[in-house]
Amino acid sequence: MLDMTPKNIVERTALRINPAKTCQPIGAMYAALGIHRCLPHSHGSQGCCSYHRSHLTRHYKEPVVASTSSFTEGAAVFGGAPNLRQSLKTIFQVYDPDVVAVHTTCLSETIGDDIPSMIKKAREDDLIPDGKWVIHANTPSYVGSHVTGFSTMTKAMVDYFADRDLQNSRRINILPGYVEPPDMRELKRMSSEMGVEAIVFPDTSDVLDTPMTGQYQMYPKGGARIESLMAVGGSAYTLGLGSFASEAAATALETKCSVPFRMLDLPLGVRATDRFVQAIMEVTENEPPETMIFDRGRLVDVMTDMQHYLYNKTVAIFGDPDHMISLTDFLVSAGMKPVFVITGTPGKRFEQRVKDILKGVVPNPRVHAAADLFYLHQLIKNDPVDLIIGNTYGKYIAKAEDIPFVRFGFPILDRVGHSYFPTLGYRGGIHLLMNIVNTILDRQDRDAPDERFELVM
Amino acid sequence: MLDMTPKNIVERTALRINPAKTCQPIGAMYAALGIHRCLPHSHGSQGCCSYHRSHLTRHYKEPVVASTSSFTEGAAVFGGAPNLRQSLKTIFQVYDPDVVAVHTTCLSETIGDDIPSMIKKAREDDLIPDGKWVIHANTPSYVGSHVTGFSTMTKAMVDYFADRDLQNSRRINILPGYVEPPDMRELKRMSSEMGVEAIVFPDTSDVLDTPMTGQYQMYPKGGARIESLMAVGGSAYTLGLGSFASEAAATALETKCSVPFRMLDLPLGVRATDRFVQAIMEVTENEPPETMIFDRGRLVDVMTDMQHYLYNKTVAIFGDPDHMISLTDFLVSAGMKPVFVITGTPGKRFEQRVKDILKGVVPNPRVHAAADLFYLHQLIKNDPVDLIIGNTYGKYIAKAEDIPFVRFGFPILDRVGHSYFPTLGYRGGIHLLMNIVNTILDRQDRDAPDERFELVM
Amino acid sequence: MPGPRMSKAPGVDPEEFIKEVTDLYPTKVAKKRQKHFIVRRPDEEQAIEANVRTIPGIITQRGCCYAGCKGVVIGPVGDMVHIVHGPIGCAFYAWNTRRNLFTPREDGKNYLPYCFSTDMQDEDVIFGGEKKLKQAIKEAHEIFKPKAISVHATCPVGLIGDDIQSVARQMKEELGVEILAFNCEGYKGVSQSGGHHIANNKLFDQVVGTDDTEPEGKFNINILGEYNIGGDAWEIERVLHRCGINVISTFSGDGSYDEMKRSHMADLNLVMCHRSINYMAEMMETGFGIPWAKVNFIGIHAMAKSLRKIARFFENEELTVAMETVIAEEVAEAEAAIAPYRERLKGKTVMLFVGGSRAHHYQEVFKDLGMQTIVSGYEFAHRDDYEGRQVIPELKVDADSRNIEELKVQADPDRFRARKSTEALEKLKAEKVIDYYEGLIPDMGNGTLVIDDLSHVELEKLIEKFKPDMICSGIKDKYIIEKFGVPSKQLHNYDYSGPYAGFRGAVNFARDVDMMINNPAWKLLKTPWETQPILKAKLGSE
Amino acid sequence: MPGPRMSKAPGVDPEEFIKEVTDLYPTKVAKKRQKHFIVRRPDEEQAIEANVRTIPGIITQRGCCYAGCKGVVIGPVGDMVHIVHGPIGCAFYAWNTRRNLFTPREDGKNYLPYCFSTDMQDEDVIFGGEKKLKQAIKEAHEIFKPKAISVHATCPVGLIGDDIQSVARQMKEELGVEILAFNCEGYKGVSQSGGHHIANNKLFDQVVGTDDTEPEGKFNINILGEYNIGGDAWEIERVLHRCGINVISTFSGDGSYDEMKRSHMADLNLVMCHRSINYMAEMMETGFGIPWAKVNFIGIHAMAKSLRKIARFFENEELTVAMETVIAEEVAEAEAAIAPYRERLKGKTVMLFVGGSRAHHYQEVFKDLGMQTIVSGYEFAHRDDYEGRQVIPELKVDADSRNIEELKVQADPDRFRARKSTEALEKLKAEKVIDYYEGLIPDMGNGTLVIDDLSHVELEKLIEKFKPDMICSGIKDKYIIEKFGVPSKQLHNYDYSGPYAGFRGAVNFARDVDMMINNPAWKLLKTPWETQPILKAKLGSE
Repeated sequence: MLDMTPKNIVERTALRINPAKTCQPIGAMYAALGIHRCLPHSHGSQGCCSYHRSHLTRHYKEPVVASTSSFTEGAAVFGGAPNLRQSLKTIFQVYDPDVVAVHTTCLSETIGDDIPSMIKKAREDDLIPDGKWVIHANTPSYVGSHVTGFSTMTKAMVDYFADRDLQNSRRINILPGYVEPPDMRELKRMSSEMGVEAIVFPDTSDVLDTPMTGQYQMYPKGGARIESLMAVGGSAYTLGLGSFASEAAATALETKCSVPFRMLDLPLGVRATDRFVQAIMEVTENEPPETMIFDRGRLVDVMTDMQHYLYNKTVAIFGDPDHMISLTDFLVSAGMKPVFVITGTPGKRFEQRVKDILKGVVPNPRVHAAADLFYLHQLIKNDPVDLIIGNTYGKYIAKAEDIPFVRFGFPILDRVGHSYFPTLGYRGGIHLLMNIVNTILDRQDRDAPDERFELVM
Repeated sequence: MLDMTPKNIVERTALRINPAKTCQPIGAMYAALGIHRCLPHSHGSQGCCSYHRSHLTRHYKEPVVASTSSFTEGAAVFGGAPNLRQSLKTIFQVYDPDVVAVHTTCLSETIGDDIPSMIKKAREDDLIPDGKWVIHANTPSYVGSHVTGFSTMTKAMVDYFADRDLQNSRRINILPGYVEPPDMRELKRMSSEMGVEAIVFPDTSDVLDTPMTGQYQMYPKGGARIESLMAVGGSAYTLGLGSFASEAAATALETKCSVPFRMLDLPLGVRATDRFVQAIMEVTENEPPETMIFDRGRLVDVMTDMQHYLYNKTVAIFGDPDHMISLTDFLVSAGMKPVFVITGTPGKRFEQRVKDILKGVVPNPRVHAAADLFYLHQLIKNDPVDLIIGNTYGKYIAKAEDIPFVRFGFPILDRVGHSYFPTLGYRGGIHLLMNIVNTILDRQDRDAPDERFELVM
Repeated sequence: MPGPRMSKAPGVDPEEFIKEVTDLYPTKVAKKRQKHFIVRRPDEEQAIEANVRTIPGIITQRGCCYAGCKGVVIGPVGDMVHIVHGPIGCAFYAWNTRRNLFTPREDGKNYLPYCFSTDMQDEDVIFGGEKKLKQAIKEAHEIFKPKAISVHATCPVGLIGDDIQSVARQMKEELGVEILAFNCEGYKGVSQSGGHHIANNKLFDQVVGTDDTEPEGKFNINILGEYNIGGDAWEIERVLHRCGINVISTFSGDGSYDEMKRSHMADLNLVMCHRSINYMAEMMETGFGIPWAKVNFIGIHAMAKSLRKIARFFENEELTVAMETVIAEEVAEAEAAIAPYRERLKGKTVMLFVGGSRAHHYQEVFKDLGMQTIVSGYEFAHRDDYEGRQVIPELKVDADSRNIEELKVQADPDRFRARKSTEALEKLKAEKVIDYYEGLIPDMGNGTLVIDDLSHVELEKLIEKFKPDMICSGIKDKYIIEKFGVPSKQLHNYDYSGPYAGFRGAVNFARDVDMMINNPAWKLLKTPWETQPILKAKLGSE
Repeated sequence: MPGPRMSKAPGVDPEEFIKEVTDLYPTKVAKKRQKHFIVRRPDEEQAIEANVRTIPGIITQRGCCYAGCKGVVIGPVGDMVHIVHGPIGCAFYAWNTRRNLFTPREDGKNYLPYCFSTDMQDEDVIFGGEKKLKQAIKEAHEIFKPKAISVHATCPVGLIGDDIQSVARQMKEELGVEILAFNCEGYKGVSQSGGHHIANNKLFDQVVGTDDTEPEGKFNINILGEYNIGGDAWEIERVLHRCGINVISTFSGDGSYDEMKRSHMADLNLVMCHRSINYMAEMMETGFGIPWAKVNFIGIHAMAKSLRKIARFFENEELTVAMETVIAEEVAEAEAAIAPYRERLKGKTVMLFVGGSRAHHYQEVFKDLGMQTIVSGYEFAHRDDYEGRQVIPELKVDADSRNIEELKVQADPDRFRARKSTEALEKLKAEKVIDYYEGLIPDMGNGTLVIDDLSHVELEKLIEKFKPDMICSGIKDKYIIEKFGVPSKQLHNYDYSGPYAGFRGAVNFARDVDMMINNPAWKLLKTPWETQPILKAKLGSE
């Protein structure tokens, strides 16, 4: 497996090999699916839309519907305005969404299509029915990553919907970051249990984890409602979870509607979840309910019960930057040593943040933004680790080097669970830690000589 | 591993090898822990109590506190009454429980100790403080299994507490069977979501899954309250889940308080959970909430999404009879073939029930009550299966025969998760199915030659 | 008169259905879409609109030119480094997602599990990406030392004016390895189809005919348009080898650059995926004198028929006898194996919406199973794939096809060799053994539907109206279809199963179809209380 | 005067603590329990109550006679089939739970992962279980063909009058294999301790001295009371072999029936677990003339000291030199390895409540780590384990000890062989090299506590008052202790780690203790809002 990968690391400045990121539009499409009755629309060639739908479908094993401006060479040369106009006309008549969320692609960005003007013109020309919305995000594929695209489309929700007049000082906004449907559900459950009215947006729960009932619904039950997206402009404040995915929207909301915000790490692991809970406590001015304290204590209990299997284990982790920051902290708090921390998304502050967490824990960690899995594999070839945590693509490295592997992040194309069980919050922490511990135990069992095969672990 | 096990099957009438059950008292101890502020008490030699506490502790990685009559030879010869009296005196002064739940052992049963008389005498002699309870169950180790012990102690709760005068026609009782704390919690959540007041007893949630907070509590928050155990006598009716674990208590309650009952399979898998939900719908006369229908649909979705990995896979399963009945049905509904179904607990009706489910699905299934893992291993040696599902002891067979293995049942001594994630109900079904599917996929990945190592599965 | 199995949806008139579904569109769109539907009437010559633009906003199955070039044709060649020049996404999505399997040859080279990209950044778009591309090629060369490198342009590349052909030439000179540059920007053409053509052109131009090593076999062939999804090519080769046939090269499943270089030494080209590869077959015939035969290895009887075509071509007694022996053995074995499945599947209906040839090929294996194809259509085919190659001369060059170069091929002065006498070739043509493909439509039953470039809403309506037992399509449709309670087989990637080609593949396919249609989980879609009244408590044991 | 480290709980007077904690009991109970506590005063001779009944109702760590016999001493012998005669539970709980590791010998026999029981049913209790036991032995013989079988009685067996000794004799005759029957009913004695004695008696009576094969080594020993938990015996043997010492047999970790049969050929018995095995050492000395030396292989310096004891015994120049070389090397290596751990652990306090010898042995390795034992006690020890063997003559036989047989051993007429001259032996005794054990108490520091048969409530109070950094106990206590936020090391099974004996074991132990005490997860017990006030929203980035 991956037999062509040499141990010797050659510096590269141009060739990306086995990326740990993908392009903006898929993130924008995912975010847009978090609006109720929204059809994401890809303004570019057909291939982009097809690829994004396919990859999201593989990850969720769920319908992922989106439309495209179907650029041909003519559009590439003369501009995509006619394509967008034709698209809107067709879409509203045939698919009847409440919102069309347009994102651009490298093609439409390169030719400089001006989407806001096109939308304005379409509105004037009655291509957009009354009461329907067309929003947009500029998501050039050659900037940032899928996380950036998510961030930009989330910001677009603020730009288009937020209304400062809908004041409610007991309501808060939660920007969940680029996380899974069950994570968004869990954030809603937690804030509701703590007695706070929270608008979580985007919200892909009940959109990308729909039931099998024999009834297909093009627009499932879930997604943030337009009323909610408008109301975010009048909330008391915004909790932005994960700066890479959520800071743009939080800032935009402050600028547009003067809603103050606070950026937090993704609430993954005990300490980051504590800070999330504390931030909500500041609104409620109450302790969280006992059930939540118990969930927390159960997570800590697993950490202490299974400490022997975690302590000092070296881990290579890769994934999206907001996840990697909190995951690093979680692993450190459980006694593990994340020695390699990689994200494909660019961002120097990522490196600084992770190195700060690892200070005094891992002597010389390799922490890299804008890196790739080929590099990670070479690092591992030179210094093998006890565990790899990352998306499905990590399994090639894991197989090549015979290292235990836990799937976490986007995309997971080859296992089930990520659509249903959160990894955020205290409960999510138990689920993730269960996977980590059981993976380590599986390996111990696999490698144990008969006389050291343990009944109790 | 298990190299001494021959392929050739010799009929045995006396020698039990590698049992698929254990003795009654541990089940009685576990059930007693499902009463709030209850101290289980083992009336016999010290070893019984020590062994049961140890094994429950290994399974839950939690404190399991119980006392013993500490029989010595004198007590074995002259009877254990003085030991029980001394015990009650010490216990109430030092450990101050609200209930002492006495179960017998093979020793006290063999010598014929009459516990009710002893309790009566102790009460008369003021060894039992006012407002405190001593209940008992006869649990000779040489009858039935740990499931029987659980059943008997659950029945004791009815015998001692149930009060027919506490009438409430909108309230029902749920006898959860010998299931895990998260299962009991899930049954409470489901019935509460459906808008029915249900008393679940026994209830070990928040007893054997307590948080780590730095504060030890000898009697944790959970467990069925005495008020509730009294109130069961006036409920509209009783749902008994799993006849091996729950029918005795259901029958006793009908006899004692005229509470009608209905026996259901353990709600594990879609169909058995449907029947549980339907049974509650008969009380509420309402549809279950949409969230529950969605949970159901998500479970079915995983079953259809991953059908390729499940269909026609042969499975060997072993465990407690109520679990095996529902599990067989669940696996069959997912397209799998449970070819060997084994329980250590005796019971001919178990064999009939499982064979009925397998009719038309598996041509010649081996279904055995009062069987053991040595026999199961020999069956597998003769006809290898694609998967084994059972408690931790199954891993020796799985390792010996190199067969994928999913842990399910009691005890699980070597992995985490069973204390926190239910396997009952629709959500529990997703968790269990996730484990099954991912285990199968892990094996496919392990065995795949490089060129057939799949990215998407 | 509705077809035999359309009766499953009684009262549904296919013509009316077309009207009903196209009425959902804006008027102009409806008019266009109507041309992509036909109700099959065997006594008529029927034409269908195909290979034209998808109307913007319509939710389509189609992808782009890059997907057809890198994703389909070039990507499977395992002993080359394929660099995608552009932003990261295009490379990422085509990374290991297509299941075109590959076994490394003696040199051990296998770049298939790798994803190479120039990961273009905004500064590259602004200042041009040629420098980065050159550097990327250098780095690939330094680290991997491949014998050949391909470069694939994505959307922005053409627009910003990067001359990847010139870069390829320079770097070939500098590094001394072959570099193939494909101008397959995503917006070219109307679907993946343009990319196939671009890929064919370059392979023919720069690879085929560059190594004249004599093949070892007696009967030497190439297989064209076989991508070894799930190991199809291996099963096909297994059978061919049993018959005594030597496969020089496969385009491009389990494909090897070295083998393609000597593919012009074959005596016959077998064409599987007509759509993606017929260019190559044509060009190799013109350039080197290799006739081609359309084959279909999907289905027990289709496989047997295709083998007999080969025997017919070679007209060799020994080969014919060997082939008949193999056919007799393998057909008997496969039929016995599928018999129990057929028992459970016969009479079931299926719809096929796949690619550019599979919607035709798979009808044969469904026939083996006693199942009926009631609706069928392609995602990116041309009219000749529907109606047969005789329509090719009629096909108009429009604005979207004009930009895909049509190579002017002439007989290679040194390498052209007529494989048969002119008379023999004419006879084979007359017998439709070579240079012939009749298309999908003739095989469709009376009253069935043929639909080109099926859209999302059409799919929904088809399911609602015709309630098929199974639909074969791709990943984007799969879970939509299944949410309706209808099993959906992915025929692009076989639901991660396979092989499905050849005799044993047909058995795999039968097993998998049975698995899907007869899975008991489908019975659970409805809650029992949707179908039964709530009973008042019956007390006692279950 | 409180001891040096008790100061961690300032103001806690150990004497007062004893009063406070025993005051929780009913008066009579309190009076009894007080005798099980002592506050160590090095200048006093101190006696402790031990090996008496646990008061019913007290939550104790103790198990039963069966656990001591089958669970501890006999179970680890891997090449025998051990049948538990009784209801299923006793066999079930002792199945693979003790981590007494075993490697099969040349014959490949390994019955350790198996659990054998007669699974007694009510009819067996009513009508007697002898028939079933006989049949079970027959079945075991038929299926497994072991060279020896053991039978262990559980509680009901004695009560219903099954004569397992007679069954054993009959079946031995019938099948021609050795059958050892142990009357170790659970209610016998006051703890596991009775079971050890019963096991020792039978092994001595029926196994030891039945094979006179000459040992191969020059310096031949047995290790007694070493159960190979986590591989301890293997690490000890590794070091002994390096020194040139041959281990004939270990009782009973990694134990072999064949090897035990020739154990009387040794020159010296090393005694690890004094409590469980001192009977055997005594009987082998009387019967065969083998002196015994108490050793402690737990801890770097304890290990070195124990090795030197062996050298002293053999009085052989070559051996002494070899041993000193090994000691020098291994001590240096181990000390270097534990240095970083010691740095983080020194000054930490620990409490030990384990078995019958480990609460003493492990104090040595804690000393290596700079840690202090502030409270210590045994679960089932006798006074000699606390106070030293000189108290044995004073020990009273009470109702509970009377039923454990005391074998009358005499010198074996054929096999007794004095290993040294009487003078030499006397000298070694005088030097306390052989036949000597001083017990736990002398090693306890001033003001520390010694507690016998610790109860649950006493454990709770100890933690609350003295707030130790770690407590070593068993599985039943582990999670109780940890819920207090105090790490708890299981010293029965080593938390599934090990080996902990020998030089390398000490390094493993240091690593594991460091892992537990310094695990960052302990810092998470309190929520931040328990310790910090809720802040009003600070806005901006983290």
